[in-house]
Amino acid sequence: MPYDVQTDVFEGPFDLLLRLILQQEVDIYEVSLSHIVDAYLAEMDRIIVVTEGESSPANRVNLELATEFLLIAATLVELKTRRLLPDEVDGDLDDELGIWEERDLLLARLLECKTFKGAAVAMRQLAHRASFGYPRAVGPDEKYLSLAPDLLKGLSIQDISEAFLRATAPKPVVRVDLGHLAPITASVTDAMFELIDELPRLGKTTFRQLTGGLVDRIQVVVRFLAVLELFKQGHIELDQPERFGDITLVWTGNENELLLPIGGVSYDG
Amino acid sequence: MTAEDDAEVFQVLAAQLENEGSLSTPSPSDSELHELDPNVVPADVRAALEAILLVASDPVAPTVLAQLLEVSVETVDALCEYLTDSYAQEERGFTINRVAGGYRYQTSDAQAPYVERFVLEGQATRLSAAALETLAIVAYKQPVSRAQISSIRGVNVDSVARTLQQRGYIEEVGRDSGPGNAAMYGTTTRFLERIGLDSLRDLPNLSDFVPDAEVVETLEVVLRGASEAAEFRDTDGSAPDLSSPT
Amino acid sequence: MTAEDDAEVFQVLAAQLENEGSLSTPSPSDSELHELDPNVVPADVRAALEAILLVASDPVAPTVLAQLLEVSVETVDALCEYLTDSYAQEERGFTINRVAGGYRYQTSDAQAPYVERFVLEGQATRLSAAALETLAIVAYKQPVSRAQISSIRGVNVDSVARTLQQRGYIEEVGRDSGPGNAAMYGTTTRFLERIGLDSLRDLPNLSDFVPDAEVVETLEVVLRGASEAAEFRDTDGSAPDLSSPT
Repeated sequence: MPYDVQTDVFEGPFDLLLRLILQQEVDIYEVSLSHIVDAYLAEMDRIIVVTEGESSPANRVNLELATEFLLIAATLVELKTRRLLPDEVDGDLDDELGIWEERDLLLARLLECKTFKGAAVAMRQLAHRASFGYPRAVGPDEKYLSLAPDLLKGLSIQDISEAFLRATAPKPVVRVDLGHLAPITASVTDAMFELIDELPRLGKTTFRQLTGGLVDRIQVVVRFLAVLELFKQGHIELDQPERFGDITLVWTGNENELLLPIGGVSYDG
Repeated sequence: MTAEDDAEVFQVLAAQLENEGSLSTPSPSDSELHELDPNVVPADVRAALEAILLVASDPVAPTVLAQLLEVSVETVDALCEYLTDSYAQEERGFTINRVAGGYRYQTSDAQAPYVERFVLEGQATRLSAAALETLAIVAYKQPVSRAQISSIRGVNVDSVARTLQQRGYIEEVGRDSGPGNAAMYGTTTRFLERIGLDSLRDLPNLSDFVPDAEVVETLEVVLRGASEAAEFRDTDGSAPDLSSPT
Repeated sequence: MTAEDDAEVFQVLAAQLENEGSLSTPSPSDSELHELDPNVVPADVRAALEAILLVASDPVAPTVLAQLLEVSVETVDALCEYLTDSYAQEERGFTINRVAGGYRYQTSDAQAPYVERFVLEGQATRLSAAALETLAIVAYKQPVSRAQISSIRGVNVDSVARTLQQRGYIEEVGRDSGPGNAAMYGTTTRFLERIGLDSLRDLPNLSDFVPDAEVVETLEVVLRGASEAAEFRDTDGSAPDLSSPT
């Protein structure tokens, strides 16, 4: 059965972020990192409380929300800490621009999110107003029934069987789609765990060596994505001295650290 | 409309008033000349009766109406009679009829030609793909609830099922004994007649049905690509959600 | 009440009718008195319209009504408006509403409490905040993929999209031509009926919901805030205290 994700607290990390920011109706000097972190942690506690009281589907969803929310929280904290670090950014204009870009992107997303929140409120009002009028959907009296065009005209018993098979059979388009997507999505995570298992022992290696034994191109692609993800999370160093040359990987992370293998990666079409 | 017409209407009303004493409107500010005695039946009860009958797909028993409106069965009967009279007087396109132990709205006989034209020309003449699939599911899985059909088809089937029911191809054959007492549907004899079957047993056995090459190929692709997805489907009957790698 | 009283009422009405050409004031009203000009629209056309709408199970497009009644679309519109007004004046339990591209009978708002008691199934389930936001995004941005909706809402929307599809408010309207051939979603007629709009053009302007300058500024300030705060602290010479304002 379908279920609706709904907690009293919030409907998503953007909600929370928006609310936290907009509640800070103070001058900018009072905006403190620790306040935001504290507020986030308080919300986390509340999520966990909600989770404990719920049945399993809600559990999963709350975990999803919590994870996404962590991502936003991390983004914000990252933004702020990087700005607080003394002068390191001065040297690198690219980094500086990167931060600006990141911030503008976040701002744009927050504004878009807020816009649709407003539209949703208007939609609720419309739906509420419309909910008082119950439509008549009774149709003609039975005496007119014989007049109605026979909708089954020209249909055979076979048509009915085929329609039943169509209705109950897997929907071809969707299935083919997922068939292609499933190995990719499942394997990036797997590939990351394989690499986390393998890399600390190897210390330094090349991408060619890592993929030497692989047959399917898709497996190579998946490994490559896993490598990028590990790089993004700061567990490995990458170097490619010349174009199309070997890519060297150096493990710099701590294998005891628990990784979040998704890091916002979604390959959903 | 002219003042003369109004005068005529008034003459009728005045005559009725004298003869029957039923126009008990106490003052000109009252909104209705044809009102039941407002001391007995408030206007909103009359409106509520109209509203309930409007949405009812089957005749509503006077006892049910009496309960909903919190008035006596006699009042319900009087109210329906009053409404029928007033609709006739106002030359409305509809009337309230007492059939099969209950009241329901029906089109007035005078409008039959228009209704016939609408039934003939104003509606779809072919079953939509969605309706055909729904009909097929009812045929093979009856008795089956709308929720069950929805879960097979993955979309809401309420309006499609309503159309099929109105056209007399499916009907309510019982109620689910579980919570909610969902209506269970089956196909009608009309369906059997129109499709040319003697009985439901004559529906082709699906295991005999050999899918054509295209279907087989599609299935193969599917089975190769998403064997895990198939497991998932089996457990909850819905499309697999593989969009995020968690 | 006597016939003399009625006669008096009639005199008032007749005078008003002559002076103003219509009986629009909340004066003693008889439905027969408020009639469209019978030379323009015969009473039987009005009744025919009522009859057709009564048997229709979905909103009927004005063009279809015009064709069946052999009048112009404008006349159909005027007639429906007139009927809506007169039903309201007569405090009927029903009204004619324009929704999802056509006209339909529905119960009047005031009767909702009674109808709710009667209608057990088919009641519109409340839409969650998540569902409404997703619906809003689909309504304004259609065709739109689930990934696009997710990116706006900042959360995975797969389950809520599936629910909306099951309820028949959104549907797949095509496939993205890009890699992955993502399903693209749009809203349905059922959605329009649910929110009581005639067409998507009647949605409020999205620009009405763009946060005002004050909000934008607050957001900007907060996102930028830390750096300026840091500068401020630097000039202050003291160690940055992150937990309280300087």
